[in-house]
Amino acid sequence: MVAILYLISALLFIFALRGLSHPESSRMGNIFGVIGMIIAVFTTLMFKSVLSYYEIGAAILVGGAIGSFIALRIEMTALPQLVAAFHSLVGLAAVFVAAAAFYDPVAFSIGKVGSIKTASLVEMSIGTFIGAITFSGSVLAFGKLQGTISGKPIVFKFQHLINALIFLLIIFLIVLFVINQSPTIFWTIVIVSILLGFLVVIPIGGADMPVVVSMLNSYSGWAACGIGFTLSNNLLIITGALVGASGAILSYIMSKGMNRSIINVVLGGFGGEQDTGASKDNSDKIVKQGNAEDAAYIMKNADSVIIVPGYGMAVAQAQHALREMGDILKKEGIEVRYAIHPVAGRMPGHMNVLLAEANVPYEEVLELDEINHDFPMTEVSFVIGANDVTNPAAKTDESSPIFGMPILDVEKSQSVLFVKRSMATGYSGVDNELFYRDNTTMLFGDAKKMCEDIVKSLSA
Amino acid sequence: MVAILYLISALLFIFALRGLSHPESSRMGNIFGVIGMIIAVFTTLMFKSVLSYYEIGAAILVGGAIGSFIALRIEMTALPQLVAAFHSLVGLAAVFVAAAAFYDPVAFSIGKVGSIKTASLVEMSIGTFIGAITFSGSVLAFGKLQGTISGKPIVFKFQHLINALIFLLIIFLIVLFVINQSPTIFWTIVIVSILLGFLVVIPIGGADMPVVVSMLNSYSGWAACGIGFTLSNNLLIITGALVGASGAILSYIMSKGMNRSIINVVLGGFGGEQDTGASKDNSDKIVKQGNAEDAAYIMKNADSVIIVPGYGMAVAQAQHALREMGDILKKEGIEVRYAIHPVAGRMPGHMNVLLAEANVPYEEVLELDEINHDFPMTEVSFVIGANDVTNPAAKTDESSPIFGMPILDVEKSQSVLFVKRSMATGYSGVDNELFYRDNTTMLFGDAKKMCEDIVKSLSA
Amino acid sequence: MEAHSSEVFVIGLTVFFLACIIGYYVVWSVTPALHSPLMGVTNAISSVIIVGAILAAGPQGFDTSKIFGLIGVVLASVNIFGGFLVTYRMLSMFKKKTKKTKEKK
Amino acid sequence: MEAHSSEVFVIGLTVFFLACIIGYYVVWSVTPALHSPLMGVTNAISSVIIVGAILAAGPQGFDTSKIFGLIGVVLASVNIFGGFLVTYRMLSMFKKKTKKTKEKK
Ligand SMILES: NC(=O)c1ccc[n+]([C@@H]2O[C@H](COP(=O)([O-])OP(=O)(O)OC[C@H]3O[C@@H](n4cnc5c(N)ncnc54)[C@H](OP(=O)(O)O)[C@@H]3O)[C@@H](O)[C@H]2O)c1
Ligand SMILES: NC(=O)c1ccc[n+]([C@@H]2O[C@H](COP(=O)([O-])OP(=O)(O)OC[C@H]3O[C@@H](n4cnc5c(N)ncnc54)[C@H](OP(=O)(O)O)[C@@H]3O)[C@@H](O)[C@H]2O)c1
Repeated sequence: MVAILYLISALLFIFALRGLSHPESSRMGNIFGVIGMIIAVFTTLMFKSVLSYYEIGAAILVGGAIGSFIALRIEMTALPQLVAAFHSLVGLAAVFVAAAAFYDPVAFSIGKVGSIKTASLVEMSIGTFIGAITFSGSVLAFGKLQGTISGKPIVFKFQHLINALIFLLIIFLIVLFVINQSPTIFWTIVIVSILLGFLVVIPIGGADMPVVVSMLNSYSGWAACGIGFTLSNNLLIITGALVGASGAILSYIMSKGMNRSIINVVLGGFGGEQDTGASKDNSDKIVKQGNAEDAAYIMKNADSVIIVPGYGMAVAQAQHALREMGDILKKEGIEVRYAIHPVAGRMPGHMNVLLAEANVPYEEVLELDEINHDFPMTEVSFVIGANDVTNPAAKTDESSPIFGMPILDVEKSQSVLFVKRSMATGYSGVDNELFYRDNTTMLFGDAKKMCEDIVKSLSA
Repeated sequence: MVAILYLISALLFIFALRGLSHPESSRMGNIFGVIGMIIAVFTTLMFKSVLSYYEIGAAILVGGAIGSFIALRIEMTALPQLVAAFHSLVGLAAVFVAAAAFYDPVAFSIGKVGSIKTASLVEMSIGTFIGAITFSGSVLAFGKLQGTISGKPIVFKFQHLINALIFLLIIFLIVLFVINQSPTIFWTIVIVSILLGFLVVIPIGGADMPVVVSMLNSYSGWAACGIGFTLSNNLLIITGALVGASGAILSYIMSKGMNRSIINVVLGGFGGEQDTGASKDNSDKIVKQGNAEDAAYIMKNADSVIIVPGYGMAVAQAQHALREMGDILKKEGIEVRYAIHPVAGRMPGHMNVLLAEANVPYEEVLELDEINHDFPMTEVSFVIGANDVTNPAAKTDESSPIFGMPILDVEKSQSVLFVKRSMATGYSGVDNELFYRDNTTMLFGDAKKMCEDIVKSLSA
Repeated sequence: MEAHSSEVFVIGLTVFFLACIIGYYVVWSVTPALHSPLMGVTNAISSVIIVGAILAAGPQGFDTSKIFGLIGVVLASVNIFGGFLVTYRMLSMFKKKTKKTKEKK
Repeated sequence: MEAHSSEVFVIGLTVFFLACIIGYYVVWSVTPALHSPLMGVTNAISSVIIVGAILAAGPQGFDTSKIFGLIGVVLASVNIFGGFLVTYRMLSMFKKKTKKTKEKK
């Protein structure tokens, strides 16, 4: 019976992910997920050994209240931080579950205190290790994304060597732990793993954090599988595999979108090349500048406009003003569409959520492959707070760190408008030669302010 | 160990199907399938209870020789028959396995003679039932496809009622069998099921046989799952589910392509409406006729030609002559492509295999969605042995039996050439008004002969 | 065929491999526009580890392991509620065009 | 958690559902051009029922069930060899353009 309920719950989780294949079915999918979780929790509560309903109920209420409060208050622009923060909690929870199993192995039927099955010990300590790393790594990622900690990669000598040594130390501790089952060693593993988590993430630049978070997510999925094996619990195995696959695929998509190898990501230590390639001297080149009225004029007289949002739009929270601008243009009979690069913004799907928040219908929001061939037939590309994802150096300059990354071909449209605050480079630190092209007009200013000004000019 | 080997074999089967997502990877996929099967067989041979290697080896050799001989000699145009024939053998094999399990339950650890576990008895008899139906149904399907038996649907009164009664009889027999485990009843089930298989398929038209074969294929997959449950054999469960899903999806694709409901298919008894809708009197309408020289002239002066092959091309074995014609046109600088309707021919993917056999590169062979929007920009559509799949009645005439079926929009090209032997209707029995259009030229004659003649004219 | 310790492991392995293959297909079938909600959902479901925490928190009394279990339940609950709710918020933002439902492909 | 009879059934059920989901995804990912080879391959692999036939044909001696088993082996082998070979023949016909490999999308 228990097994059947767990199976149903696992299938519901699969359908929850499956629902995300289309916005229409996604809400239903989320409901499936919730039902699956409810079934899983209640099934476990029905175990004979589970008696303290009040304490557990209270714990769920407390946790649920905190979680709900955070989820309902958070700004959509702060999603990357949120995911990282939640994520650290999963890691910590895994550590506590492992610790609990260690202190009361009978409740998990894996042996008795002091004589726990070897397989379970190995599993438990690996779970603890991954959980602890996930915890500290995610906390640091959260700090960097939130801006509490500087996003700059902190690099020091022998970094990788030190990490490798710590890793060997942890393996040694695990072996020791499996042999003598000492609580001291257990907690030493926890502390050293937390340290390693910090050290692994600290050299990585703030903007790379989403990849890190996703990788850690994947690891924690595999850890859940491990726990599932120990408990012979298929629900944990299946869910763990789903989460593991999801994290791995998202990391893969991100690294492909940034033209980084996945190995590069797994090894860590990236995001340090922030300043390479930016050194080409462009100070003597001429840049055509414009203001909101110019932009309004150019777009008003066009037939079709493609809007390319990027990280800067998220930072400036410009999505609502942008949508308003788009609406006015549409009312004038101009075709307005949005082009989303796979790694625009700072996490996968980030731009889509922001535009959806601003009530842009999702049919107008297109992915790179869907819209890239339409740029040559488009009059105006309105690039707002995006930079790297439009940089043609990715196609032409073999020495550029972004060479090979797919880009949105805005340069093929008749004219390009760039909204940003300065001539500064984007995340990759690579100068964008598009700024100096004849058909480019730079609109310097904050993304939100600029959109509002354009709206004013259009309405005037 | 056994379980791991079976697991590997199951995974290899999954990869075998996965490989078919692209022609490039498909050959590797087939090899995976072969390896998986070898592992499965050798793993089973290693069972302690399996001792008679010589006999089994001999049986495999005999069967293998027959299978190889048939597979190597068969014409590609006879594929539908071949699948049906092979299919009947799977059904028969299932019956024999079930019978063997019944006579020697110890070898399968499902109990002793006379006191077999109830669950196993139920499973066994259901397996027998499905196996026997698959056997006789496929034999009849083979006969109809091969032409040994008339393809005409044979309809008589109370058909469905009789089938339903026989079905109830079988259920009754199964209950009896589970209770008294008598061999007589076992064989009665076999014989009655064979009868039912014939009766279910006999009212179905010859051209619908592929759907029937595919449905039976699906059923037999589920039956294999059932046997897998009895033997706690995950390999059988997984493989059965794969085969079941494949058969069901292919039937679904076929019925959707023919605009039939899947219920209609499951219930059987379709394909009887052969003559409906054909009665509109068109004898006074004018038809523009042409010959090979006209066709050669028209195509030579075009920029682009789309070839639409259908069942008639397969019957006439015209694929080689057709490809030769295409090659000459390509040499003249004309763009030549092939458009394949999902149910062109008599089984899914039939046309693709025939064109591949004639060395047409698969990049030139396009599916309906890929090419349908290109017809308006195409000068000549060369329809050869196809009829229903081009009939615009599917879009306009709500009373037509094919209304709602997706069709290839050949009528949107500048001119249409139709190669067929007469004004006869196609499989659905519906008249094709395209024949009477101004931009249509009918080329009466056998498909192969016509292609050869056109080749001669082109070369002259 | 009785389930011995190694048999149990192979069954786990079977389920694991099948689930990985499903994960591969299901995640690739997620439309890129919904990758952020995907992160939210996986976050929530990965907290199914709460099952372990509840087992630990289950027995009566108040020993160390029970406290650890309860902390685990709290942490996992934050994630479960937070993850599903934030996903719900994101998803409810994705809207179709309201008027003139032009179908674009 | 020991594997009782009902546990074994649930495990089978788990594997079954997962396999169905995989079947769904894998078969839909088959390109329509290769639907005929798909029929060939499924024909071949559905003959994995040979496993049962071998078990029946295994014991020494010559009783009824052994003969049935051997017949099963013969029939399944026809399918296995025939199915894989005919699929091989079909697949080896699918060729890319030989010269000027223009990539069409
Ligand atoms: N999406 C992901 O999953 C993900 C994950 C990791 C890394 N990344 C990386 O992130 C980058 C994303 O590319 P992107 O084109 O979206 O961003 P980007 O290349 O980082 O450029 C953002 C631009 O926005 C401008 N900006 C910042 N704040 C602004 C404000 N308030 N108002 C107006 N403009 C503002 C900045 O220029 P000014 O300073 O001149 O204003 C900057 O050049 C890629 O390099 C990608 O590899 C993405
Ligand atoms: N593919 C599948 O999986 C599948 C399965 C079941 C049913 N079907 C059905 O089969 C039909 C397939 O459509 P289709 O357009 O390919 O075929 P069709 O509509 O059956 O038409 C075939 C045409 O070929 C002509 N023909 C026959 N032999 C010929 C020869 N030797 N030389 C030249 N022409 C010849 C016939 O006309 P003449 O007699 O005038 O020559 C006939 O009109 C659909 O209705 C579909 O629903 C397909």
